[in-house]
Amino acid sequence: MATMVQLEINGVPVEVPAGTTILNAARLAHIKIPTLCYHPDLKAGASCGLCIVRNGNSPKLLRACCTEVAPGMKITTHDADIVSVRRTVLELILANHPNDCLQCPRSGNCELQTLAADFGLRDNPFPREVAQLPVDRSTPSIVLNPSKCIKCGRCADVCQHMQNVWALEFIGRGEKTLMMPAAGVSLNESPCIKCGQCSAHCPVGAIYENDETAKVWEGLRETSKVPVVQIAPAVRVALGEAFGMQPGELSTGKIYAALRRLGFKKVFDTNFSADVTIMEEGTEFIKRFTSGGKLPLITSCCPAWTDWMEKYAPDFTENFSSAKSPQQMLSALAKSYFAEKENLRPEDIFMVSVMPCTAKKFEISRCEEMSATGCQDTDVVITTRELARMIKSSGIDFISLPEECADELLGHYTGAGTIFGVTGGVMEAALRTAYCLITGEKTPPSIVFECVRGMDGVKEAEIVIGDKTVRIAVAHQMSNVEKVLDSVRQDIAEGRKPRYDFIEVMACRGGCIGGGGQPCGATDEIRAKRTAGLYRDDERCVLRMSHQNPEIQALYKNYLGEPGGEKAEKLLHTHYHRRPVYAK
Amino acid sequence: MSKLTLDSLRKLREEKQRSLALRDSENKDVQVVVGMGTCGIAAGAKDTFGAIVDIIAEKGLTNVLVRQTGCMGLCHSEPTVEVVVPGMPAIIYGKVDVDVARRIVDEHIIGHKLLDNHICDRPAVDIIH
Amino acid sequence: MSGNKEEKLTPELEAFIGEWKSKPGNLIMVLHRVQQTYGYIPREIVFKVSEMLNVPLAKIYGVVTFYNFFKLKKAGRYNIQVCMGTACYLRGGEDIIKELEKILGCGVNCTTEDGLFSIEAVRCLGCCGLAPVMVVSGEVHGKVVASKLPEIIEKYRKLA
Amino acid sequence: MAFKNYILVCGGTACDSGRGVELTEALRREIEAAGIAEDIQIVRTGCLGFCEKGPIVKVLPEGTFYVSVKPEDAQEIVKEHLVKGRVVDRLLYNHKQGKSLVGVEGIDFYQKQFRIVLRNCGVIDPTKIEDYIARDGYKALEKVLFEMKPDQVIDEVLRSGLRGRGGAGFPTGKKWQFAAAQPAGQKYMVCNADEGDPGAYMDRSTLEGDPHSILEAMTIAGYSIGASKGFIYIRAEYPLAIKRLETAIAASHEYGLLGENILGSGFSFDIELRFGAGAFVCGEETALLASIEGERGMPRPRPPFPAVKGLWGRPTVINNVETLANIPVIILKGADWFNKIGTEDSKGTKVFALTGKVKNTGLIEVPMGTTLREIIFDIGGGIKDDRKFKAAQSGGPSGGMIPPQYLDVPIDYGALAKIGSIMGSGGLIVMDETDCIPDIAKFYLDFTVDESCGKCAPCRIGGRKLLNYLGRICEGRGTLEDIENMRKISDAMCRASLCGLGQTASNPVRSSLTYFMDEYLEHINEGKCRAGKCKKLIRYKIDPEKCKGCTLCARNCPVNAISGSVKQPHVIDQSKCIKCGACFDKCKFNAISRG
Repeated sequence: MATMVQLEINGVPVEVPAGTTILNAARLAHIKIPTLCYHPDLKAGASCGLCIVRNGNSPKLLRACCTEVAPGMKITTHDADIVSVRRTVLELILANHPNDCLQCPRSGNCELQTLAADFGLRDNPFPREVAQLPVDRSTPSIVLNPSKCIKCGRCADVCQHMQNVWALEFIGRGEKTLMMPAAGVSLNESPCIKCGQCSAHCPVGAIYENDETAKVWEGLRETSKVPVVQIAPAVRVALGEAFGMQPGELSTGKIYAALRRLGFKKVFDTNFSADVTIMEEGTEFIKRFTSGGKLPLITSCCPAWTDWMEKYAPDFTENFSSAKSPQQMLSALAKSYFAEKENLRPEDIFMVSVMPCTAKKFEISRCEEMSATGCQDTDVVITTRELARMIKSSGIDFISLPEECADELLGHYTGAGTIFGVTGGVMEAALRTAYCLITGEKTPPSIVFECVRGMDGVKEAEIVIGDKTVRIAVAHQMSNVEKVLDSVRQDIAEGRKPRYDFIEVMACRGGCIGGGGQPCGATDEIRAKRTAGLYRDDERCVLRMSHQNPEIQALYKNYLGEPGGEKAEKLLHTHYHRRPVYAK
Repeated sequence: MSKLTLDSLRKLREEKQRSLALRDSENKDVQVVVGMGTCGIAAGAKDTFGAIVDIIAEKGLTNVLVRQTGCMGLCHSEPTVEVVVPGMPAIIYGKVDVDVARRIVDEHIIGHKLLDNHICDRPAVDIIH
Repeated sequence: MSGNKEEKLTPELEAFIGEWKSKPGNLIMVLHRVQQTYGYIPREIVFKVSEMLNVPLAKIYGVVTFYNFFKLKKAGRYNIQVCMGTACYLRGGEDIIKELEKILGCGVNCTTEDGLFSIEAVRCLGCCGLAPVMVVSGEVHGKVVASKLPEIIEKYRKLA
Repeated sequence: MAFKNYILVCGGTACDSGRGVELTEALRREIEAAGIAEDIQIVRTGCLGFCEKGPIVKVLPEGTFYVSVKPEDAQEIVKEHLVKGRVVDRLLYNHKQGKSLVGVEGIDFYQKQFRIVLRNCGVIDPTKIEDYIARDGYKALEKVLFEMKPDQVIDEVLRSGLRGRGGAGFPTGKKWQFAAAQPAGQKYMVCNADEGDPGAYMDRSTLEGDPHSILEAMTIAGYSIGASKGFIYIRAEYPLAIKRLETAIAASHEYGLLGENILGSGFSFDIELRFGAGAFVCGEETALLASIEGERGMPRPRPPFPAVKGLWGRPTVINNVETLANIPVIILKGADWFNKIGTEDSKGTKVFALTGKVKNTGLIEVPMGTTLREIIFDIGGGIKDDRKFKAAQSGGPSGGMIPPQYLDVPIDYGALAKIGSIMGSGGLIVMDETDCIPDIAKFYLDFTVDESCGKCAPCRIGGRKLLNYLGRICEGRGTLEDIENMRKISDAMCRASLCGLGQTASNPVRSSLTYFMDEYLEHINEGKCRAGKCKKLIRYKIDPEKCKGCTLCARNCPVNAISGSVKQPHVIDQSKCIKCGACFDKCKFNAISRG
């Protein structure tokens, strides 16, 4: 039991566990102290200077974000004096900010804009000086606009400590400080894995997804092509947030409907190809597991993770599942299987995918195998945030849309497919199918594998399947991955059998539901709601194991043949290679 | 040098104090101390130090010890040199260039006369002893 | 990028890094040694240091660009540091810089075309009694007067 | 053979003008008349300070100090003092004045300085450990290791009343107490030698002149708090100090005064050097720790304080050089001896780097409670070229400008805070009437803007804005509204910045707005810079009455802004004038005015 600390906030007695910050203690007491740099995912950086509060009559003000409560504190969070200092600080920040909210991708959910509105800032007494700095558009995934940066440091903290990537750092000092890659390289030449967590954490519009909605509109206008779209699992529990729905509220049917109203001829679901992934990856695992192939097998659905691995852990290249990600599988199948059915050439299809992820924008051209159908399999990737904007700009009343169904052939999914969007989901889906395939039983003793669920950074378990034990690890948020890899490296170095047979990795905290392309401002609270949404989707499904999906069965029977077979190999598998951390 | 024990440290201190009090280390009863902090050196203390050593050698004076010390605090008068001759008050000279250094040897050390216009006041009384 | 020739890791530097490798907080000490060796912090050496110390490159650049002492560009053969401490400022340090810029035809933190001189404005050199002060490649010039600068520069030009 | 007595006559310019030459002649006449010319040498000296009380005469070897000596007094000095050996009381410096705050006997009555920290500077050879040992070096360590328990040492330091000399003035003993109270384990003792104030070099001189005192003090501190490891964080810009420290550390190792089992006491302590790399903010404790850890020197939130969670998360005490240099003396002479020096609020002495427009620039050490007037006029010899004193800045860029009306305030932590400045590390910069207050404030802001780590919005942006406002004012483009905005920003920076740098960066602005508002208003309302510093506001004018038409100014004008024919008054074309001042300097007839 944590010891409790008694204090007063604005005259109201409050009791909180020792170690709580003043900021969080105030939140518990329903008092909101304004902040601009603080984010619950991160260590308080204490850079904005807005969360100042007073303790007793002390003339020195405290930073609420990083000061822990002490017994007997008498905290004042707001008075004329404090508010006026905050106002000046805010005015100073705005005096150096472009303030071009109308053109800014973050307009409407910008934390600085919100504060300026809350404080009712009308005119700024201080002269404006906005640095004119070049925008980095080098990556296909994210755009870095340093002129808008307020130097809160969230992005660097995320990049270094949450994601262990070290692409972004404070470069320079004082007013010349910039958040950027080292050694004068562009973001694309840096170790950046395009996970987009920086963009999801940026309080303003300094780092944002590379907006490709214009490309989508253009494709939709192109009458010679059939516009086809897929949506990833995690999109359905987050898109609604942009329209005032609760995080985690399922809006799958509405999204299908909206996509059709935007002009897509076929609406497919990445959940379907998630089921395909289980067939391919599951088969691969069973093969390696039962016939002594290279173990542990490591999942490769996450393009940010595979990018990281190729740069930082190339010694694991052979451990990777060669199965493509669900996005790439669906696009390849759309431009082959579906195209054949419809008598189309692959290039006749305009394939768009809606992803919770910015790295997916990079994945579609990461190597030749992403053009398995002879042309680039996925034409454009837009993130959840971009789709929300497209829907809004079309005047579609999302909330009152009817629930529609996905199109057949590549649209039906099982519960196993939908949980791909959360950490542990790929593993759980694989275990369900693997259990049945290995034991020949109809269902596992429990369809739910509780051991792979939850927000622990690394989850380990031993699963008994028949007379065998499968040792697994599930890691999410890149900073948790290296220790898993290190323990395997250690086993190998010491001549032991690696301690895991199967490892799942997702780059983002909580998995894709917390992806870098999801609505900004995700916290663990929001992640938990989105996660719960996907598990509800799973429970709702009659079929909860990938191999039970009738469309999958048809796919293999009518088109692919065996999982891992020749055709599947060509369309659904890829390879990984060592890449330099810095492409100088 | 082996590591000191408490006793050997005390003995060393006493010895050194005695020789300092006699102003007589290595049988040299005249001492010339040159301030060699960064500001002294910047103002030319190294040249001054070198000149003093040369002039003393040139004059064949064997009883003079030339040594360095840190900043005496008289930055406006760098380089500074302290001259201690038995029977005369210890004197700090300021702005000692090579010429003044020669005059110090000739007039003060050999002639036992103080130099005009270069004497600085000692900054403070010594609190040790 | 900076037009410098590719610098090679010297055996002495390699040994130094080896010696410091396991000490916590070694990065800044290693960077000091790098700068001491090359006169600046060469890009290719930073990549080596990153590898040898197993410190992310970004972190090293964050540190290098934070501290004024570290230079990413090679300075001139004679680096002229003009003290801009308070005493020197009050006694005309700024005029010295302006005059130098005029004489050398290059600005602060730049190197002359012939690579001979570079000008740097530095914080207090601790010789306030001699203000204004400038240091040319380690040699201190105190009580500098603008009119004497051409003479001083000429002296170094002849040395070259 | 040597003379019996030496009469030193101050030869500073002030004393010369105070009839010093005449006095020397008079003394010479009297000595010859008394027939003692063989025994006495009269010597002219450099400025001895005390210019207001000049001419000064000092009689050696006893060191009698006579002030305001007139030629008429020569006879009495010779007949009474030199012949009969009786001191002339009426000419002695009145030692009752201003001494009430200094309770230590034995300070020569006229000498304002009292050297505890600088006791060995300029006395010992800093490269010789034996020199240090001879002057009671390592005696305090001896006492601590063999006669005192750690808490007794801390108690002694607490009772001494010693406060940190680096800036904020936190009681040193308390810092040690906090760290000592942490559970045993790895702890660190850090010496802050990252002296970054422009115009301050006390620590450099101490390290160069007496490195062992710092090593001894750190070892004592280590023993008290239970640390076995010390770091000296020193500016890389101080190569000589680094070299002397390295020499000193090596010698201490050789003698077993550092390392395992010091002097056989069972206590082990070691010291390593870590170099700064040119970041003023690293003088701030938490930034300094970040830098030692090899990170960007960005301040971290406090609490937790370093004494609880410091270097690599371990309890760490950080003391600056000057603070530490006091420690061995406190241990040897006792807290009671020490706490009699200084004022109620501040004990001991303070070292200042006295620079700027003062005659005798230098490193001085005075008891707390000494007034600025004593420092500037008695020790410093007054203002250079006998100009008028305008202000003094203590505490470097974090301090405030002290106006003439506070020259007689006894300097200590509290008194300085009350008048809007801080003690800071000890830079003391004197400004005269040719210095422009907004220009100086601009200089300091320029420094802090450049040295801000950039993390904190109020400091990063606020500093820049202040600097821009000051720039506008110095160019004559300022408005009264600017002043209001500067006040607002200063307040926000001071209240909302995370670290000491940001919190104090606006002090030069705040204090100058308080004391020198008239100068700001002159710049804004009249477009005038009375100091003649702000080039854009200067106008050179030729007085047609005085101008002889010698054409010298016209010939020297680099932009041909001056016209006129020979023997006719010349005129300056203001639109062409670049305010270089060449004409002003060249005119032999004082016909050109600047204003």
